Formats: sequence, C-alpha cells, structure tokens
Amino acid sequence: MANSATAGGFLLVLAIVLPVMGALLSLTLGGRHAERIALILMPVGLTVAVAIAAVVWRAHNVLQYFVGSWDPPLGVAFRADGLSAAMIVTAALLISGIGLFARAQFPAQGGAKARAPLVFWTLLLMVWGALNAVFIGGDLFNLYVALELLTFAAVPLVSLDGRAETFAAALRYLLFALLGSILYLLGTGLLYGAYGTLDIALLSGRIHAGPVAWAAVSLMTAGLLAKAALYPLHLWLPPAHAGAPAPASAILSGLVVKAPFFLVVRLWFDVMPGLPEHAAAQVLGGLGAAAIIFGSILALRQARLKLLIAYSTVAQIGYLFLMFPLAVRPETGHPWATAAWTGGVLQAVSHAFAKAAMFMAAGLIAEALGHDRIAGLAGIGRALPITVFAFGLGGLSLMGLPPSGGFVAKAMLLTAAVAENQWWWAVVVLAGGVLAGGYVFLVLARALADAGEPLTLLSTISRSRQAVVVVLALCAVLLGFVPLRPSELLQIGRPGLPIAVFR
Amino acid sequence: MAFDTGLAVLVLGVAVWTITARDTFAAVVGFVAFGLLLALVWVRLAAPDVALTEAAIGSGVTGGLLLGAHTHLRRTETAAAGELPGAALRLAAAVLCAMVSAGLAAIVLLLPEPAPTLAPQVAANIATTGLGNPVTAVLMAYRAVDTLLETVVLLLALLGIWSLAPDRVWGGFPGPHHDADPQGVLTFAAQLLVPVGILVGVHIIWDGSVAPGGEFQAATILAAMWILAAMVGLVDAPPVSRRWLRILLVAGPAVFFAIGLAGFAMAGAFLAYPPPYAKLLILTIEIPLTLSIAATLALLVAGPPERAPQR
Amino acid sequence: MSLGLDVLTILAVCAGAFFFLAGTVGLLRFPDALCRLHALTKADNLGLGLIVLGLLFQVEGPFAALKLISVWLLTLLAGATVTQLIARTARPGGTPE
Amino acid sequence: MSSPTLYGLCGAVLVGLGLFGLIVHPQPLRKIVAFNLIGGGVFLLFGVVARRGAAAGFGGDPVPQALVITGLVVAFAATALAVALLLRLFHETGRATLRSDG
Repeated sequence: MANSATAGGFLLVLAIVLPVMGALLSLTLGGRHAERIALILMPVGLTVAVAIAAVVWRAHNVLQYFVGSWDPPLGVAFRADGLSAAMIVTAALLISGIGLFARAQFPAQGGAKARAPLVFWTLLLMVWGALNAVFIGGDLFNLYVALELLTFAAVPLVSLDGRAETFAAALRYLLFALLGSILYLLGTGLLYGAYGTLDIALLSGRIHAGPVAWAAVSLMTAGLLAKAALYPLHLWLPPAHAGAPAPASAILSGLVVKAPFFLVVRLWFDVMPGLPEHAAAQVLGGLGAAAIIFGSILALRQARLKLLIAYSTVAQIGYLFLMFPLAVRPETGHPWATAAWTGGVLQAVSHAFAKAAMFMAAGLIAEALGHDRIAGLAGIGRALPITVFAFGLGGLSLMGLPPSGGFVAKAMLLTAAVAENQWWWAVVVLAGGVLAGGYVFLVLARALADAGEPLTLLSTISRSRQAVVVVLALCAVLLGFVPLRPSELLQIGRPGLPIAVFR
Repeated sequence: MAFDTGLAVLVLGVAVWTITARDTFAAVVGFVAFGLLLALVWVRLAAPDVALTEAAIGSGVTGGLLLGAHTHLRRTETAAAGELPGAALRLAAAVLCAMVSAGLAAIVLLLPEPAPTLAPQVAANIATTGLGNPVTAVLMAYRAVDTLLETVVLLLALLGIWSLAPDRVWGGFPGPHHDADPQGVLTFAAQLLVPVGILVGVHIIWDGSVAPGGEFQAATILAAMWILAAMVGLVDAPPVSRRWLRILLVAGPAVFFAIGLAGFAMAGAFLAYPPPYAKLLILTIEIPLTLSIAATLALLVAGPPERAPQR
Repeated sequence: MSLGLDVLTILAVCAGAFFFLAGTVGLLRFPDALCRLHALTKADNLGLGLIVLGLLFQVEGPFAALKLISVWLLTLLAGATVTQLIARTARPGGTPE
Repeated sequence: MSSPTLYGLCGAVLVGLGLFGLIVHPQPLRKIVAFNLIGGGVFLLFGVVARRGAAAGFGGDPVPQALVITGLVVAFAATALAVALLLRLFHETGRATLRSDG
C-alpha cells in the first residue's frame, strides 16, 4: 500500500494546493499583496500544468495518485488522463492571460478601495484551484466538493461591482448552481448505495445498466446541465456573465461553465463506458441543438454587447453537447477514437480562448465609451483598432471560419456527423455557424462604421492590455492548425486502454 | 417500528407545513422544528455524529440565520404574496415533484437491502489512524482531502459574503451592533450559558476522536456561544480588516495543508500520517481547525461589514 | 430490584408524558399569548423533569446521570429565558410584536 | 419494511416536497428553506444507505455518514451566502424577488 510520491503524483497535488494556498495567503495579507501573490503563482502554476501534460504524454498513460496513500474505494484518487491534461493547460494559460489583463482594473491597494482587488485576485486563484480539482478528481464526492468550491468562487465574481442588478443575477446563479449540486449529490448517493464505491475507475467496473444506474446518471446529468447552463436551464447565465466585470466574465464564460461539461463527459464516458443508450444521447444532442439555435437568435436580438456575448456563450455550449450523440456509441471503434470526441474537446478549448478574448475586448470598449450599447459603437473601430481586431478574431473562431480552432472543432463534428450518418447534427452545426456569423458581423459592422466626427474616449486604454486580448484571440486562431484527425493526446488513458498505475 | 413510523409521519407533516405555510415566519419556525426532528431520525439511523451536526448546523445555526433574515424581509411579505404562480404551474410542479418522489421511492426500494459497505475496510485500517470514532477517521484520515477542501469552501463563502459590502464600509465591523440591557434576562442567560457551552464544545472536540463528536459539531457550538454573546453585546465582531482575525480564520486550513504536505516527507503521500504519530497529528490539525471553523461560522451569521471602521 | 426500578421508570415517564399533553392542550386552548406561555413552560418543564427522573433509574453510571440532569437544567434555563423575552414583547403594555 | 427503508421513503418524499417548494414559491427566502428541505431529504437517503451498510461492529457505514457531515456544512455555507445576497439585494432595491427584471 506504500504509495511512493512519484514526481507525477506530487505535480497533481501541487496543481490543487498551490492556487488554494496562494488564495489563503492573499486573504490573510489583504488587498495590497493579493495581486503580487497571484502574479507570482501564475508562471509557477503554468509550469506545473505543462509538466503534468508532459508526464502524461511521455508515459502515454493515466497519471494516478492515491491521496494519503489510501487505496480506493476507501481513499480518494487523483487521475490525470489526456483530456484532463489538455484542460489543465488551457485553464493555466487562460488564467495567466486574464491575470495580466486584470492588473489595470484591479490594482493592488490597501484601505477603503481594497475590496475589489482582494476579492478578485483571491477568487481568481480559488477558481483556478477548483478547476484543477475538477479536472483531476477521481472520486465522485471529491468532485462534488470541487464543484462547490468552483460555485462559491464564481458567484461573488458576478456581483463584484456592487451594482443592484448584479445581486439579483448572482442570487439566481447561486440558486441554479445549488439545485444542480444537490441533484448531483443525490445521484452520487444512489450510486454509492448500489455499488459501494464512489471511485470512478472502480465504478466503471461494477456498474451495469439498470434502473438505479439510469436514475443516478440522469439525476447527476440534470444537475450538471443546470450548472453548465444548457438550454432550457440557461436563464441564469446571460445576466450573470454580462453583469460581472470584464475579466470575471472571461473566467465565467471561458472556464467555469466548462467544468460541469467536463464532468458530464467523465460521467458518460468514464463512469458508464459504452452503457448510455442512443436515445439518451440524442436527447442531450437535441438540447445542444436547441441551445445553438435559440442562443444565437437571442444573441442577435440583444441591444448590449456583453449580453450578446453572454447569449453567444449559451449557443456555443450547445456545440459541446453535440459530441454525445456522435461519440457515445460509434459505429466503429472506441468513442474516443471518433472525430466527435476531439471536436468536442477542441470546441471547449477554442471557445474558452475566443470567448475570454471577446469579453475582455467588450470590457475595454465599454471602459472607453462608457457604455456598451451596440447601436452606439460607431467609430470605435478607428479609436481602438487592436481591440476590435481581437474581437473579430474571437468571432472568427465562434463562426468556425478557417484558420481557427472553432473551424477545426466544427469540421470534426461535421465529419463525425457524416461518419455516424446522423446528418441532422451537421445541419445544426452549419446553421449555428451562420447565426454566429450574423451576430459577430452585426457588431463589427457597427464598430467599423464611420462616426462622422472623431470619437472622444473617456479613458485611454493602454496598449499592453489590448495586446493581451489579441494574444488570447490568436491562441484561439492558432488552434486552427491542429491536424484534422482524432488527437492522440486526448486518447491517453481512456477506459479501454490498460491503466499503468503510477503508484 | 411504530416509533419510526410515527417519527417519519411527524417529519413529513412538519415538512409539508413548512412548504405550504402562508407566512414565511411560520415556514422558518417549521423548518427549525423539522431540523430537530431530523436529528432524532439520525439517532434512529444509528448516526450520532450526524445527529449532532444536523441539530447544531442543520436546524440551529441555519434556523437562526433564516429567522434573522426574515426580520429584515418582513416588509416585502405582502408585495411578494401577489406573485404566486397560477394554479396551472402549481399543478404541473406538483405532478413533476410527485413523479420525482415516486421514482426516488422506487429506487430506494430497489437498492440492495444489506447495502455494499466500506465499514469492514474502515474497521481494518482504523488502527493505523489511532482514532476510535470511525466517522472522524473517515473525515480526518481516509477522505481528509474532502474535509480540507470543505473548510476552504467555508472560507470562500465568508469571503463571498464580505465582498457584498459597499466600498465605504469595507474593512468595518460585520453585522449590526447589538446591545441588550445589562440587567436583562437574556444577558443573565448568556452569562450562564456561554461558559457551559464552551465547556461542552471543548469536550466534544476532545471526545470526538473516540466517541461521537468532532470539529464541525464542536465548532458550531462554540460559534453559537459567540453569537449569543454578541447578541447580548458582551462581545462585538472585530473589524474585517484586522490581521489577527484573518490569521485565525486561515489558521485551520493552513495547518491542515502544512501537515498534509509534510506527509510527503514523513509518510510518503499528501495527507498521509506516519502511524505512530497519527493521532497526535490529527489532534494538532483539529484544534486550530475547530477554532477557524467556529470563527468562520460565527462571521457567516454576522454577515457582511456594515459599520465603517475608525480608520 | 430491577423490576421495581422499571415500574418506577414507567410511572414517572407516563406522568411526564401526561404533563406534556396537558401543556399542549393548554397551548391550543388558552385564549392569549401569556396564558399559553404560562401553560407551555410550566407543564413542559415539569414533564421533562419527570421523564428525566424516570430515566435516571435506567442509567448505568453517575456521569450519564449528571448528563441527563444537566439536560434538564439547560432546558429549564433556555425555556425560562425565552418565555421572559416572548412575554415582554407580547405584554399588552409592552412593545407590540 | 425495515425502518431504514421507511426513512428512505421519507427522504424521497422530502426531496419532492423541497423541489415543489423551490419551484412554486416566489420569495427567495422560501426557496432557500425549500433548498434546505431537499438537502435534508438527500442526506436522509445517504443515511439510509449507511444504515443498510452496517457491518464490522459499526451501527452504520461511516463513509456516507462522513459525506453527510461534509454536505451539511457545505449546505450551510450555501444558505449563508444566499441569505447575505438576498439581504443585500433587499437593501439595494427594496424588493426581495427575483422576478424584478426579465
């Protein structure tokens, strides 16, 4: 039972412990030091994330670690496979970018104005720790605690500005998230009652199709869909993500919404490999398609830029769930070998970068103009060319035009739809792309329109902040050069392959 | 068996009353009664630790919090009454919830009667943790990472509440200033009850490693005593910006992390305890953890800063 | 010997239960708040005292007995305090609730 | 019908009741009370699973009991945050309902 602390295992623990201890330290030291602690931790956390990905890639196997050297089912296990490694690196990159962007908006200061900086930087680190805990958690209840950590770190971000309508948005978000968590917990309880363990690897061996398993998985999926704001449970998302300050919106839309999606993937592909029926997957795909259509249409009708981007998030989340009908029971081979598996994950990653860049660009525009009404955007293209260019790059990825990560993701979903001869998903993907094009060009047309006399900006936006936004948007575009075939990294450590245990 | 049926019916009756009561005050009072009855159910389910937690946190502190909130929101009672959803929605919701309950009830009947259990493994490994109480062994040793993350969740909820304060009172005193007349009945009761409560709390921590009890229950009792003293004005919440308060709040999780990381060197894994010192290490974690959780729970009830600090 | 103790316990607990019943009937029947408080606290405290007395015969050690008695004393303290507070607010002359 | 099963059915009904209360009541405070009711029901199901797993000299399986203790504390933190948000919303807008804006 001796659990030699392998290099890999230590890294997994660091991925969670570092951000959380940093947050505790910044809570103790106060607003003056919170920013410095966060900025010191970002490169360290990035190297830990890249190191985890390297170890997983070199070993070509799951990196497993038993906490307290207790073997499951008694103890809790951390597991990092290819999928979690990709998400951990994405989270580290994005949070570092958002941190650099947010320095101007939440400068380090003591005294009366210290509330927002202290709360933002502490919550930023907590969100990071919670995300890493979700990505490498191997035990269903440990994942519940990680989800709660994520929810409690995300809700205060919504009402950070202290405006009245953000409190209502934060309260609605909290109620939806709590209902989701309690349904997830109920499903976990049923699984423990039936199979006597909460460890994902052990469960996948013991679980068999039956009413208890169906009830548990459907409850847990319903709970996670409420937290991931999939249509029709998306009501809380637009006011919450639009009301939050720009860097907070970027984290919420880019990363926090992806964690429940990640757990639905864990649930359907790891806890119950090969068991979910086609009908259930079609329902999930149908909800995704509805999210794409309604989200995009609602986005087209928005008057404010941040609300438009928030509804675009609701739509893009729909794409993520198209992965299930195409990959749950493929015609040939394993689910993770299908193009839909890589397409879905790539959509999550590219959407994270693109949406973060768009929200930050919208934040800069709102800061410069003093408002974010789309009708009043005329001339901003001339005043803030770099920001609008970054917004366009992000839009590129949302529309799925080459060369962008969004294009590759949607192309793989299309090929998977054709391969699985479920052509209707292809129609939805294309329609979504056209609608996304609609609302992106709507904004760009207004922004690039000539405003007659030159625009007077309320405050000058420093080039460095705009550069960060462009870099993130470029990351979304660079993902477009990923080869158009199922990626090898994402197939590491799938249940079918034998797990070489790193004790 | 008759007692169980009676208790279950009573619990359901109070729960139905809590949901269908017209007035929010009646609902909150019903909820407190529901919580205490649920504690009794936990005793019947042979889970004294959980009964303690349910009574202390589930109905006690939560009930107090909800009552406090209701006194503020009483004026909005009539305004909101007009917004009750129409009969159609209520019927649809009732049907949906009835189906959920029926489905769950069927699942409960389907679950295996002698359920698969980890009790044997817990019993087999409990010697290395040096603890007598199996639940504390699970909380502090086998699944220590869940307990650690959960205390961080508590701290995060507190930071979330503090972040709601307007900027002008940031760093100030949380919650309104309470003052009761020094000769009043409540003051007398508080002066008598607080020492007894602290004694009971300390007993529960110390006893927690062997008998039912533990840091969460003890912390709740200590927090309740602090809230009672604050209600009477004997003590006032320190300003949020005080450094020692933040250190006290963070001490519990910080010690937990430190000993957990030390586990790498001493026992080969994060949060692993070398068998000979296991009980000592767990106790050194539990004491600061209880104080931190007690302070966090008390400040969670006190609420965001409301009175500006004398800067 | 134990039979005698059992009989005593049953008698005491039944008496206690009766007083609880009386208190509840008082709560339901009495017209205004003060009478109800009066009925409730008097009957319930006495009822609890009798039940604790009844259980004392079954208890296995002095510490458990002390715990039972302390339960009763704490309930007395809490009951009396809360009754005073409610009475103060519910008193016709006092501040209306 | 053993007593744990009885309490399991009681927990199932509690979950349904709480869900009904959460959907129907407009005031957020009533929604929070209903949410705690659902929590009580879910934890009761954990308790029934624990009781049925009694073995090795314990009255019940200690693992689900520990999970319930953790869950209770997290549920309290959630209630505290929700109540604080609600009170702050009330102080800012004078209204305590979520249907204020569309």
